[in-house]
Amino acid sequence: MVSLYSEKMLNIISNDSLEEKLVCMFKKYGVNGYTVVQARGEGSSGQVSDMSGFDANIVVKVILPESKIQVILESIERKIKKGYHLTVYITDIKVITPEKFEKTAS
Amino acid sequence: MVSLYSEKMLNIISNDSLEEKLVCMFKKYGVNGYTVVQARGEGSSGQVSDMSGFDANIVVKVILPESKIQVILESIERKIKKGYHLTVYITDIKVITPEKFEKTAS
Amino acid sequence: MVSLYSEKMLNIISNDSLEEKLVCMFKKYGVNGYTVVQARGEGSSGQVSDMSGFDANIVVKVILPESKIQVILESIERKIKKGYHLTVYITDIKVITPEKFEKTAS
Amino acid sequence: MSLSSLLLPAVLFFALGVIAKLIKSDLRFPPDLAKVLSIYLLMAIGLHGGYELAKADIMIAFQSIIWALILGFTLPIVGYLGLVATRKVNPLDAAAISAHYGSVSAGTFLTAIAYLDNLSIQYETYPLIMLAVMESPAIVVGLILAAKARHTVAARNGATNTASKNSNEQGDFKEMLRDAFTNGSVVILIGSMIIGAIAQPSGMEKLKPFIDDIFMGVLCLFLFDMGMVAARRIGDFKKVGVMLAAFGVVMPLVGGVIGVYVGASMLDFSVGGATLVGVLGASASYIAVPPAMRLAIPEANPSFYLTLSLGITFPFNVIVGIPLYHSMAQAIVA
Amino acid sequence: MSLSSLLLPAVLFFALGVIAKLIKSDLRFPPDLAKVLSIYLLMAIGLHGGYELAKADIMIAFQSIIWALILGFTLPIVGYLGLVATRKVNPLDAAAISAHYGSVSAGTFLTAIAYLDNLSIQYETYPLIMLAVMESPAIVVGLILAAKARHTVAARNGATNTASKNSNEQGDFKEMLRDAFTNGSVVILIGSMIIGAIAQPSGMEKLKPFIDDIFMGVLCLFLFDMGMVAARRIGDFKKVGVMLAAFGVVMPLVGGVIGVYVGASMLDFSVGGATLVGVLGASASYIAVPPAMRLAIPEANPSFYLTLSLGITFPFNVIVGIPLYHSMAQAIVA
Amino acid sequence: MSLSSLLLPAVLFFALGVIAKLIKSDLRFPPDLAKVLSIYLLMAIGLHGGYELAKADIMIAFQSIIWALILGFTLPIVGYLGLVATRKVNPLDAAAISAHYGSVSAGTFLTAIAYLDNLSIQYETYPLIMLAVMESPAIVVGLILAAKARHTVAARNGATNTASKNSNEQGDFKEMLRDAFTNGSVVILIGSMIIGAIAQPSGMEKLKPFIDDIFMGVLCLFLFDMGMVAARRIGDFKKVGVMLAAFGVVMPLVGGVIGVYVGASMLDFSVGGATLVGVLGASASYIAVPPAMRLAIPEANPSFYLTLSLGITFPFNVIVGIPLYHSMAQAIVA
Ligand SMILES: Nc1ncnc2c1ncn2[C@@H]1O[C@H](COP(=O)(O)O)[C@@H](O)[C@H]1O
Ligand SMILES: Nc1ncnc2c1ncn2[C@@H]1O[C@H](COP(=O)(O)O)[C@@H](O)[C@H]1O
Ligand SMILES: Nc1ncnc2c1ncn2[C@@H]1O[C@H](COP(=O)(O)O)[C@@H](O)[C@H]1O
Ligand code: NA
Ligand code: NA
Ligand code: NA
Repeated sequence: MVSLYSEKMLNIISNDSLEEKLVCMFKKYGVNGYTVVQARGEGSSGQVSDMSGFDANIVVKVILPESKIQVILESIERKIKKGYHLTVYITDIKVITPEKFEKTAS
Repeated sequence: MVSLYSEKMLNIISNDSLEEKLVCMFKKYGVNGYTVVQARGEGSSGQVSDMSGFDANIVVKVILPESKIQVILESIERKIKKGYHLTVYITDIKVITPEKFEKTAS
Repeated sequence: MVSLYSEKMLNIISNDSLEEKLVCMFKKYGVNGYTVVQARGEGSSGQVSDMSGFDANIVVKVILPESKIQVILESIERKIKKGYHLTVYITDIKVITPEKFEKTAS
Repeated sequence: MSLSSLLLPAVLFFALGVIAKLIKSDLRFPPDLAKVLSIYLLMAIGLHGGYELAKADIMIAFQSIIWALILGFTLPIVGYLGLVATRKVNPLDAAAISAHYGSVSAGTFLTAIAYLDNLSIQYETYPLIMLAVMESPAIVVGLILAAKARHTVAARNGATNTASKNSNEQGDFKEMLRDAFTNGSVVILIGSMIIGAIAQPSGMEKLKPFIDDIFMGVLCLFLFDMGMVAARRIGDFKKVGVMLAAFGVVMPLVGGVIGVYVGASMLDFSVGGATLVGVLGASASYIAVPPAMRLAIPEANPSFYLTLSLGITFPFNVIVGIPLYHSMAQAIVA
Repeated sequence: MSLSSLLLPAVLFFALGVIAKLIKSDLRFPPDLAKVLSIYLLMAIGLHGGYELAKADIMIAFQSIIWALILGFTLPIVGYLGLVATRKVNPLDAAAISAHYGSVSAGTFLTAIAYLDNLSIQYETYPLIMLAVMESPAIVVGLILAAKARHTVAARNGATNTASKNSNEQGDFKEMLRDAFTNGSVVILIGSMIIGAIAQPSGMEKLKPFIDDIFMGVLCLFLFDMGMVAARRIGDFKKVGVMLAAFGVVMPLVGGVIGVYVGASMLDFSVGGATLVGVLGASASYIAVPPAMRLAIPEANPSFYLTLSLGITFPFNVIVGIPLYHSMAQAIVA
Repeated sequence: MSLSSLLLPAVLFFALGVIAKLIKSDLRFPPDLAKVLSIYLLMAIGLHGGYELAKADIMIAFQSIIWALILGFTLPIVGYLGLVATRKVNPLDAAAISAHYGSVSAGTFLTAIAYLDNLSIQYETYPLIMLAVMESPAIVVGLILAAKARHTVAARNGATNTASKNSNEQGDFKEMLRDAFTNGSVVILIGSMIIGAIAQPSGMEKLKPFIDDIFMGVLCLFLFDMGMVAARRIGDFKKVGVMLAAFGVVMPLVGGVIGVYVGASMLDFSVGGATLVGVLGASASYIAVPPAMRLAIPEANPSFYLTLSLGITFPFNVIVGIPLYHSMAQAIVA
């Protein structure tokens, strides 16, 4: 019987020009794992292709302990207020290796 | 303290030849934001590569208010009954900018 | 009114060199549908690009009935203990065609 | 029909691709490469052909187009009747499959050109227009056959919700018609032919190294990739059954004979030209038609038509068919 | 300004791309292709130019760089004032849009080279250095204009959280400056120019087929792709409004006139060289500047600047502008 | 060993890639480009080599293969013993790392060929067969070393679940053996060599522009990309520690000396040929072996072997190693 532990997954859809900025933010808050997927899409700021180097979206996925969500969300909210187009959503997930996501900053 | 609001995320896995049709459907129901990710996969209709222009799958992700889910699901169900291969799933999500997803058709 | 049924979605983030192994495992346990998305990322084993043929990550997504989760998780846990780098998470989802995911091995 | 034709680099690379998958090599080409190569190939062959066609006889060009349309409309019906007669597939699958055989495979056509070039056999440029013309009509025939099949099925089942479906189908049908004729491959091919015909010769001269010199190498790379794609489908051979698999070999022979006959007798082409028309008749689309069928006949099983066109007919034509149609053309023209 | 310039294959392929989207063809190029082609084009033109520049007059090269900087810093300010005067966009949008017009479009520049080559018109190599130099300064001016605009807006709104923002902006600003000058296109172009200048001639000789012979074909393929990208934006024409759309045509004319004047009178270039400087002045960036603006002026609406630079100015320059700037150059030089 | 060898365009582009990352440029090549380029390079070199080898001496070819196998099996063991002696890594990491050094880097090999071509130095074609042969054995040795290492570790830890593991390992081992010998690079290389050997000369002639003329340009683009990839790893230098980093420089020197010796004395090759065998000995795989090790020795840390092979040994060989092995070859042959 494999035990399951609750964590949160933070997802950010954004233009790929913001990738470096987002990764920096994660590291600042001690989150060292993330996954990025290339995407295209449409939203209030128009259509975004997935042409690399021209105009592409990304989906950034980060598994986080509940305790870190708020501080990162605050940072994201500040960015959105500055005008950055970030589509953010959080899902409840279960993981089998909680220690992987709960360790503090390296 | 950033507030979180409940929304739904509708995910549709399909062959990329149906992308235009799906986007049309969203717009018809007043949903103007969506994200598309390229994928490969396997299912009842065989293996699908991710070769662009030959045979590729996509995952379409749409954040929606609960109120719009049913009408879109009905449209999807009609398509599935016609024979279209759509793998559909819905997840509960939390967002920080609910107004972004609740506005009515433009 | 389209009915919704509860299923689980198993997500595995891994290096793409393990794709074949993972698909084999699914088939062994009678799961014949899955979707794979190309990704890049960072974690305890360093940065992974999304350069095909060099060093790329994948996200494998499988919709499963609750009943099959445990046996597959055990198999995954064994792999992790052997040293494989697998980032695994499970989400609760709702589907409209449960029969698609509940059939037994073909 | 000398065996030496099999020693064409293009054919050998196709075989290498097949072998790579049969020995379960982990070799994988990036998913976008085949598309890029096929864009290049269509563009190059289109420019080249357009340049030649600018000097062509408008009457023969017109006749070629008419015959291309006839082939495109007739072959799927032949295929459909054959498939329904086997009683191994339902009518909707039969419609979807046969649409593929009315259309054409540019990869096979280009291999045939490499084959003829290698034997220094001359050929007319008109088959190139036919290649462009034949991409679309088969899709339309497929739609019509499917509509008919659906009515048959609905009549059998008591026809409950036919009405509501029909109104919807009207709009869909129109849209699919437009899709059939604005298909990407058609746009590249016809567009490049027009550019080749109207562009200034000095401009065309500068394109020569790109469209002529490296052409054969790119074709090899493309066929290498397609060999792997085809081989992935060969494994599904068992799923489709012996009867269907046999159709994947018999149908190109039928189409090839008809094509060679049209080329040689109706259009009065040389051996080379007749061979190419034979290849047009024999080959089955695996780029334009499958997505069109996914959209238009969603009830049909993609495994069937992909396995047949890509896993059986394509390798058959590249390795066995081309030299065969060439022999036929020699026999008829002589 | 003969119409025959429109019959350049490169221009025709651009038009084909536009038409493909207008007739709603499902033609789609793989998302990474344009990037690969533009890497190749920058590398080829850089190597070629570097090789020539090794023999260049250092004084003129230096003057060219100075004038490139002047153009790069001045044009966005001209554009900004013009845009603000129309009262159709807020100052931040105006800053973001005008930054695009101080920078350049390599695609347009290369089309101009194809145009001149086709007419066998000689041109100096210095405009190539200017192309490399002009990528960055406009981004910096955009940042400064945006900072100014933000202060104006903040002052109007009562300036609540300006302080906290400012400290942050300091760091960001520095980082963006670095980004502006280490921009990918700049690195490829300048890097290749240096390599072209210092590499051994025997080594360069072996590169000739790659960088020279197939160049024109690759340019055609690139413009084909970009035609489709541009056409997708042409539809947004209505969203931006007539006034803004007009700016997308007037601004390149203004930039073109200034550029031609600088090229012909300040730098004493030939007709060909002056035409190229005109194109540098007229063209708007759609590769380097948009992501920089997304980062630096997130408040601005990307639809505006993408539609203008990609959907209006780029097609305008490729089809109408280049022959026009050529005529201007002829008029001034003569 | 003249400095001028550093002025090869190929080497300069590698350096440009490294510099682009060091100055933190946002330059990024599409993720599939390197793969496409490496497919092309292997195909081109294979065809070229196969064509030559058709005329080769079967005896020397056979000896080359034997020596390639010997090198492939011996070098990892040398590396393993060296690494274990440093006591800086655990045995499983040592096994994974050393497997990379028994295998080869086609990118380094091709740079060496560009280097020799530039100096107009003749070389035998046999090293090309050795390149193909040496891809696989090192993977096998890595597996064996790892199995040994696991037993040692298990013995130390009291060996709890060795039994269950073993049964599983049997199947895995077989599968990995198959993987090692059907590796994608091997298939392209050997396949192209066979095609080059058996294809009709007239067909091969048509491939020349593709496989010969643009080869050097493609190599430059590939090394540009790989320079960036390598530079991303150079930063991890600190993570692996000085001792390991030193291994990344010493091991290629050891392998290079052995390789040159084998080439010059055992196989009686010319200076050019011996240099190439030296490069085979010195270079470490970064394409075939890393994924094989991820699968076969999951316990090993990929940061270690990727940083060493890609971030240290690859740049070392391209910039310093090749001229060095050339000097050694001159010394020994003379
Ligand atoms: N409702 C939505 N559902 C899914 N993705 C969305 C949605 N709205 C926006 N997006 C994504 O977020 C990106 C930026 O959106 P926006 O900020 O609205 O321009 C779009 O390009 C889409 O990829
Ligand atoms: N159980 C599943 N889990 C995840 N994805 C699936 C599953 N079944 C099907 N799919 C995806 O849906 C596509 C179409 O499936 P199907 O309709 O079964 O042919 C496949 O190619 C997969 O990408
Ligand atoms: N916290 C995380 N959130 C999202 N993805 C992660 C996380 N940690 C690791 N990953 C992904 O899993 C891959 C392997 O991680 P690791 O096993 O930690 O090296 C990484 O390359 C990431 O793509
Ligand atoms: Na046909
Ligand atoms: Na400009
Ligand atoms: Na080695």
